[in-house]
Amino acid sequence: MATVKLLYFASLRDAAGVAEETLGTTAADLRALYAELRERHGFVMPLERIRVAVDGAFAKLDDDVRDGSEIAFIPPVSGG
Amino acid sequence: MATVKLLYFASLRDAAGVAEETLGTTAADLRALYAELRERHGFVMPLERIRVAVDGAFAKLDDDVRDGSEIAFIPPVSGG
Amino acid sequence: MRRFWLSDATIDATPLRARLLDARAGAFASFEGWVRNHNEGQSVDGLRYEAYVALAEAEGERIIEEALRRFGAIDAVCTHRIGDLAIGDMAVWVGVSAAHRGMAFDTCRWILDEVKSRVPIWKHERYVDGRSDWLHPREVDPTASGE
Amino acid sequence: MRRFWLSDATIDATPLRARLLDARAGAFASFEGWVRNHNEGQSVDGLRYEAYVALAEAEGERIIEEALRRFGAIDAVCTHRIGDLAIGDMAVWVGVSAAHRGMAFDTCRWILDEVKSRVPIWKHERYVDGRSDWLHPREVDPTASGE
Repeated sequence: MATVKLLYFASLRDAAGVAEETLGTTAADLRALYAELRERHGFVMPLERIRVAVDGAFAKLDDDVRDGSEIAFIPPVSGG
Repeated sequence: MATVKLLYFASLRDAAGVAEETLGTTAADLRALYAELRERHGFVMPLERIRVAVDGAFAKLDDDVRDGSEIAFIPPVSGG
Repeated sequence: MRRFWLSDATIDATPLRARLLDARAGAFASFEGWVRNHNEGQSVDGLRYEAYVALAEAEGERIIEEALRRFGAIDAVCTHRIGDLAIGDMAVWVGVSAAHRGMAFDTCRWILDEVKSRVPIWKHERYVDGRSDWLHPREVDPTASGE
Repeated sequence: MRRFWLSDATIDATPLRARLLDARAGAFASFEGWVRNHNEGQSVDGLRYEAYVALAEAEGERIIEEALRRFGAIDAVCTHRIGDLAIGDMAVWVGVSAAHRGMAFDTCRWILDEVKSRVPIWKHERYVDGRSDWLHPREVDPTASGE
């Protein structure tokens, strides 16, 4: 069981209804964690369109969910 | 016999020693006129590197020398 | 000195350009993204940019360092707005100084393309008809997409 | 209103950019040529630009009209200095507003390349060692040559 802080942006924040939350999870990796969050918040954004960052740096979906980390699932960006 | 006004720029002006002059010429076309001016002023710039303008518009070296026209032989440009 | 940052107030290009003045530079290319009154066939009323600030600024710095190394330009700066913007407001500014013009243009364009595709900033458009939406582009096409 | 002209005094980009503001424009690309302190391995002290003014201004207008037609940008302006310039002075300014960034960059670069190759303006460089020379480039290579 890992306790993580989740950050939500743009349409994911609107769907979650919060900008951040702290959550206990048994997800094996970040991919599984996103699947869990899709259930929890009804996210429609498919995993293929998502990037992930851990503690302020881009990470891989295969990475473990580290206890105490800050995780952001990043929907397609539209700056510029 | 045509009387023309000649304008000189950049290295051609330095070589001619004047910015403009009026000249009587029997040259058949602008190409021949340039040959005449190379003799007259010792221009070293070969014809292949020269463009020509007549009365403020680019012209062709095959064009006739029109009486009363204003002619500029234009060495390679270097603006920008 | 940092070369990329997010700005929550109007961008003033004058001091940014001044930072890039350099006696070795023969070329300066700059780009501004402006909020335009339409996008993909819809009339736009205004928009909001939101960012994951810490990651956006780190990624922006990386892009500029990479660009300077790749193209050999002298220096570059980029800043991107966050918050509410009206039609005509500047959303992003990129400036590049270089010895030659090819380098300046290539670097400027590359930085802009990378910022658009990699930096976690999101645009929320408000339309004239009252609707509004987050933009999550399907795919970034650097030759065709708008600013 | 003319879109290309020669200027015998310092170029101020601010009013030129302001002319191009347009609610339909999402992109603004601009380029400045600066006098740099070296050229082709020689230390440059300063320079002078001379032009065949009437033909240069007519040809410059033609280039901008052609560019707008070719790339579909909204508007463009270019001005080029004549007279004496010091290191760091602006020699040329090109600005383009367009719906999208690709158009803005392409138009800006094309105008600059055409001005360099077609407009009767000549550069007379003074070198630190006291010599000076007219520049009559052998061949214009838009990807490699300096400003």
